[in-house]
Amino acid sequence: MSTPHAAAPEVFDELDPHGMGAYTKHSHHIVSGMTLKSILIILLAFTAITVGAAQAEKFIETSLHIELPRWVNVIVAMSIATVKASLVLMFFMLLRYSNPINTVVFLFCLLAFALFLFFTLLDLGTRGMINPIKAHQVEAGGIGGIRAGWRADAPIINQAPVVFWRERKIAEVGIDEYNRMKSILSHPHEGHGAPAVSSGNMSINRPGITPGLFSAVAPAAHDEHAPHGASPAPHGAPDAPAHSPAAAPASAEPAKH
Amino acid sequence: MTTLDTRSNPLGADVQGGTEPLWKRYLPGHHWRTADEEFDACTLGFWLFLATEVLLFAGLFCGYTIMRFKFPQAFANGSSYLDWRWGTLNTVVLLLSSYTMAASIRAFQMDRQSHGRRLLAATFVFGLCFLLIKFTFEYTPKLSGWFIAFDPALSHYTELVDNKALGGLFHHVAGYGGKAPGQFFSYAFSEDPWEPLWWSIYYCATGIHALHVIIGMTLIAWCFRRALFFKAYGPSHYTMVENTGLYWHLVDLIWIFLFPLLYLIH
Amino acid sequence: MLKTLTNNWTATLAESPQGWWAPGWRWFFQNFGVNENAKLTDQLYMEIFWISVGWFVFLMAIMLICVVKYRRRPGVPAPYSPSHNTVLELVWTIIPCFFLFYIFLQGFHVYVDKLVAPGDSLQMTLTAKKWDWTITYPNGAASPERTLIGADSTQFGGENGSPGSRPIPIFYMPGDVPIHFNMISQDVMHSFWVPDFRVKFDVFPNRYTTYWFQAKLQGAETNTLRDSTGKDVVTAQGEKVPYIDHFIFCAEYCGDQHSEMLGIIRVVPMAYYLAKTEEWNIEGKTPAEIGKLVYQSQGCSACHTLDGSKGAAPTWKDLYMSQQPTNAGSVVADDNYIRESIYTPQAKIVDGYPSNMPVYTTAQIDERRLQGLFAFMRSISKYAPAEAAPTTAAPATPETEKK
Amino acid sequence: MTTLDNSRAHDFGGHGHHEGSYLTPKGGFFTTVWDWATTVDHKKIGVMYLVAVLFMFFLGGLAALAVRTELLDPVRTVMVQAVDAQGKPLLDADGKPVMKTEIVGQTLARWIPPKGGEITSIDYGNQLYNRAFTLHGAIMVFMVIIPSIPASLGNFFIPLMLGAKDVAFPRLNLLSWYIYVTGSIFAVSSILLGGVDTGWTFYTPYSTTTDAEHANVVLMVLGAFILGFSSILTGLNFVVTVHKLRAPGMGWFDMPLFIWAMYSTSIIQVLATPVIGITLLLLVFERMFKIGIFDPSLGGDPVLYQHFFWFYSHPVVYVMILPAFGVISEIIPVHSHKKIFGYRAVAFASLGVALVSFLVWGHHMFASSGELGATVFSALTFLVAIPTAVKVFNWIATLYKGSIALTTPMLYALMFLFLFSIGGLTGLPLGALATDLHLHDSYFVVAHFHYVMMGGTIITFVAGLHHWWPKMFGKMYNQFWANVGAWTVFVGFNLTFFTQFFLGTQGMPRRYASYVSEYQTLHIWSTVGSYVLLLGFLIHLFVFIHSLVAGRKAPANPWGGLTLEWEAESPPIEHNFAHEPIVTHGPYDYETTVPPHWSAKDYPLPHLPANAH
Repeated sequence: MSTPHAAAPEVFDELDPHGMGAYTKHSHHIVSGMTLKSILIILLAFTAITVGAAQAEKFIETSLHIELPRWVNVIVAMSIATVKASLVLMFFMLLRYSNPINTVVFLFCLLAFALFLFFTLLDLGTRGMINPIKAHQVEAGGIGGIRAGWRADAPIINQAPVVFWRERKIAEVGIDEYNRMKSILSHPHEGHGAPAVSSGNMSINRPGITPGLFSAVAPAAHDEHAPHGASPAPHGAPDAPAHSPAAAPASAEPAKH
Repeated sequence: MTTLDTRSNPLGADVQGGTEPLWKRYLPGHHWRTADEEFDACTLGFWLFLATEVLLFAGLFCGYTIMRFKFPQAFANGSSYLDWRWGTLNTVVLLLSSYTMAASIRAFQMDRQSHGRRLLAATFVFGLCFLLIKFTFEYTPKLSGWFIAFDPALSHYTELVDNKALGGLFHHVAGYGGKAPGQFFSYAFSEDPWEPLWWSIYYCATGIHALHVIIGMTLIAWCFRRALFFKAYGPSHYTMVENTGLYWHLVDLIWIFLFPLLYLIH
Repeated sequence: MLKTLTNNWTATLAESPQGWWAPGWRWFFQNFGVNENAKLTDQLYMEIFWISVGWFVFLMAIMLICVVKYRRRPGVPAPYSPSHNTVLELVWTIIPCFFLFYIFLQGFHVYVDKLVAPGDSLQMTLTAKKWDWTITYPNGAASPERTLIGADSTQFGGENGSPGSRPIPIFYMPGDVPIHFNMISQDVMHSFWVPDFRVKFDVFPNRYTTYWFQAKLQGAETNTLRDSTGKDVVTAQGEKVPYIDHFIFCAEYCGDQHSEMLGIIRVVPMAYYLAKTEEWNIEGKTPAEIGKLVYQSQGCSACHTLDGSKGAAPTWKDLYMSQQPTNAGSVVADDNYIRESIYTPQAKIVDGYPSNMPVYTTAQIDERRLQGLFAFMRSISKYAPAEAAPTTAAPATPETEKK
Repeated sequence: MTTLDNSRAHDFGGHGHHEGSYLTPKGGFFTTVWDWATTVDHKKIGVMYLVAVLFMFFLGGLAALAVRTELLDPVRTVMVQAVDAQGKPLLDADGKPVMKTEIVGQTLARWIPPKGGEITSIDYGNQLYNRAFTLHGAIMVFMVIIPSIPASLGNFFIPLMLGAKDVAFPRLNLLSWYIYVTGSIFAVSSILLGGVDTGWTFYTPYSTTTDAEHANVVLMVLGAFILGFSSILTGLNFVVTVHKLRAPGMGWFDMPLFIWAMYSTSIIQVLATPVIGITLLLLVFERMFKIGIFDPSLGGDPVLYQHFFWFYSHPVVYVMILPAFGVISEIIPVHSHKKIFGYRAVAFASLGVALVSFLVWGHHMFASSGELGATVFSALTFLVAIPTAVKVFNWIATLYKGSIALTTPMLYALMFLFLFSIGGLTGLPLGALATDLHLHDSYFVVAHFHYVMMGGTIITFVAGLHHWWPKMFGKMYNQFWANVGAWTVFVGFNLTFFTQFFLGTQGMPRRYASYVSEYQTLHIWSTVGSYVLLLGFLIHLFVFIHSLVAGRKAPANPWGGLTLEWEAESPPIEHNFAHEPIVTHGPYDYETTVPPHWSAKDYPLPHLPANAH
């Protein structure tokens, strides 16, 4: 049903008082080869800079033992990435030369992204304002039913997979061999040292309910407000942040606020 | 994406239309006044599409941010298993491919057909390199413990090599594999209970990105074919190659952010 | 039908506690706010209601007048009128802003009240699981009392009571005292809602949420507690026990029996509450009594019957030490098997039953309660050794070793 | 009025000025079917969307009726005397009668009995109910309301109103229809395989654990994922069409307000839908591989899922309602022959709603979000009320000094104002934190969003269908019976859903298969209302079928509209206009313009005061 018709007569520009076709002339900009090459070199240079910065930070932390704030790494890397992305957008993707509406589209999409991230973080990051207990990830919350591996008939473990596989490996090869393998597998460029695992410190994490939630009927030390002489609330909050396993052993320590 | 290109059957046109390259014979869709307007509309449409792609990845970036916020140690540990040198190499490969893609569009704009085709082919090869590096040196060893023999990382683990396959081309390192997402995780030497989550984010982000690389390469191959057989792109009509380029640059753009977020944290 | 309508809505126009402007009270809320916060919430609701009615009537009146007055007449054109008026448009943009801001502020004000519990609240723990609530009292006891709505409940519905498919837990709470729950879920998300308190908060499996309320007892219209035979319950001092019941609903969709995941908050005087919780305290009980309390309070009774009838899970009558066919072969239901079924229930499933037993942890059912369960099950099984010796654990059989 | 200036406009039809209507068959039956299946004509695609959407509306409506029927009677277990085969009461050893439990209620379980035939537990009936309401929600949201006005009426009328020959990317348009059908097939196949009981929101961790051994949930989620692509492509197409294909002389503020509304809708579709794409993809991964991002047992966060979900699903509420605003902004001026009051305010209110829609998703989560999040979202939520209220005021002001004909579309538009006002005002106690904590996830919410989604969008969809039916199919329909249908729908609707406000404030939670019997009276009224609603829609169905079969031919401009689609023939020719229209008047200049195809005798122009502008 497509039918060739004559090229558009010039008269249309006259009939188009709102300038709909006004920017078509910008569409066919040809970027100079020199520009493209320069941009490529700048991008490669920034890649080197961002890698260098990360190495420098690592050097400062591991060799000079100066603890950098956590955000430094992110801010530096993201700033460089943003510069690189802008260069790609402007010169490779021709936003600099094409119809400005394309830039507007892209900016709106970034705005939507920013709103998404901002409000999600705003909510998930500020849970504990009134009652600090609400801010914590429950140390071992969950619905259970994790299988050891992907097979449908794999046994269900009520443990974090990390712990299950570690225990299993140790049972398989013995603790000495385990530690030997661990020291080899964590080779130098892979950052973290490999603290030897002692066989006594293994069960750190049980999905299900938080340890201490029900069992720890702690002495009535901090509950003098209770209106009657009953023992205090067994609402043992996992005080230790969930992400530091060393600080959160399974044994139900009395919760302290 | 059918609307990105000419409506007429290029093969039929070629048979009937003599030697004129396809781009000279291109006519815009019947509802457009001029080819320029169609080009402009296609570009705008494609930018809208790119916006949706960015927002698709926005979900992953948001998940990444929240999870890293919650479990910084798991992310630091997890990231330390990645070799930043492969990441950097892949970044360089993608940047080079972006350059060749942009240069290829420039060549078609100037009707330098064979030059444009060569650059398109180079882009495709760079994309292939990216995928090969990703799968051979990153995904496969981490998931299964099998290394390719000339992987430089293998030298660290010679003590633990317990199996070889295909005449020594592949080496298996005991205990190295199993760094898989979520429930698939079976690596025995992790230090943080939430490390499977890091691998989930890693594989989702890089996997969906790799999928986009594959889609981009398919588009490039399609452009190459049309350029080779029909000379479909030239100074007055290069919509499809332009939009393929935009798509490819977006893939690069996403990687520019993924690279430091995944490889350079500690 | 009208009878059920009016049964519980005893409020009349004259009794409306909110004053003349809440005439339709009983249509909106089943009963009056049972505490200060509920009253404030209702008041805010009624304010919004009247604001809305005002705007609605105003707009609809204009619309109807226009439709009637300016109906189409053949041959008569619509008279000219300006098609915009900046002042008018600004006015009707700005005036609603004041209303909206007021509503937001009021909503926020009352919301903060719902969030922040008084410092001297009674601390309890609420656990939600499919499809049951458990509240652990400060002394570690949990309520074993349940009722079948419709069967013996005096307050709810009588013969028509429902869902009533299985007994729902009754939680005794002292009146006129602030009570604070830390809430956690064991499986999917739930939402703890007591409509009478006008608050609900979601219960998550991965983080604690909180809930507090103070239910009015003194000066409120109460019922008198009766036992199952219909006789008044009297305390040691010979006093009758006044009480008020409030429904608990689960408000976050959670599966098959979402609509049966109910509970009752029974507000009683403090003295009676203390007596009850002391009665349920496991200290000083025999193992079998402890086991029975655990059976009643941990939700076992939702699926496991004691009389041999088939429930959603194997009956406990004659279960102990019996042979059970499972998906892992036939096993003897000894201590080891029961223990495994409580802590890792998916390991072996008895043939003919779904795999829906929730996971319990050692924190919920500790060793003492577990031994109590063994003793209780032993006491109702014909396969159990007659002397019912309190052994600690049976020797492991090869079958139970196999996983 | 619009001039058709042959000397200046280029040959718009391309060839032959005597082409027939787009409905004219191209040959035999199979040729015609093939022609429709491969068409890139936006009108045919619009009609195909209409058919598909109406079919899904029928399916979703059946599920709704099942839900309402189940709720006639609260499920309860009663103790009855057991009897033997002869009907004599069974006695136990002590001579006491044996009691057994019997389940009463559970209509669905009786219609679709379980394998054994006997209903032994309430679970079976509850499962059926849960599947029915999930089905209803998922179909109505993803397959009916989102594509209803944009994809059918929008596809048909956006190019016509802009004076274009087609949308910007016609083949993409066809592709998005096929994607829609594919997604719907995924969803329907999940129903055939046993249904899904997650609720349309797919909240984790319930949705990742339920029916673990079945693929139903994955199919349904993938269906919604695929439908997202359809939505994105349609939105993208419309944005470009509005930007690039306006007729000569049509500036941004000469566009009909329907176009403005569709433009805002499309922006939301493009910017919000990808997020649900990745969310549903992660959900599928979660179910299939247990990756753990939303799974608390692996450290994930179910509330994160809610944020992901509502970041899309709140804006999509405006994808549903904004097109309705657009349709109402068309119907009210046309049927009262009055220039819309405050054109720019209405246009900008559309964009304002689109913008604010991205800021308020958290109000679906007051019971689950943190204190600060809830407060900020509550404050922002009230912002939505302002542009919406402005629109309602403008519509009512448009009626002032109009010439109002109570045609079926106009009747529906007035009903919309009534219902939408209720829907909007009942949003206030849901936006206020304190009252929302009581009303959240109760029947109040159910009633509120039905007043907005159904009273707003579906009612308007039907209104728009009546408004443009003559243009789409070239046939008039019986106005009397259409009005009867409209009133039936109105009565049935209010009966069904107004009762639910009271259920909600009294404490009836939503998604309950059974309930305490205090609520039964109102539930019965509500169910009766839903049957009346069914009757109303059946009347409309017969009116439309009658119109197609035996309706009299529609004039080109039956209502006297001024927008460009009324210039075209009824039904339009294949290329829409014989000549490219040139816009010389605004879309609502009723004071100064005789509608196309009308004579000045039938349409006397009012006397303009000297200061009129």
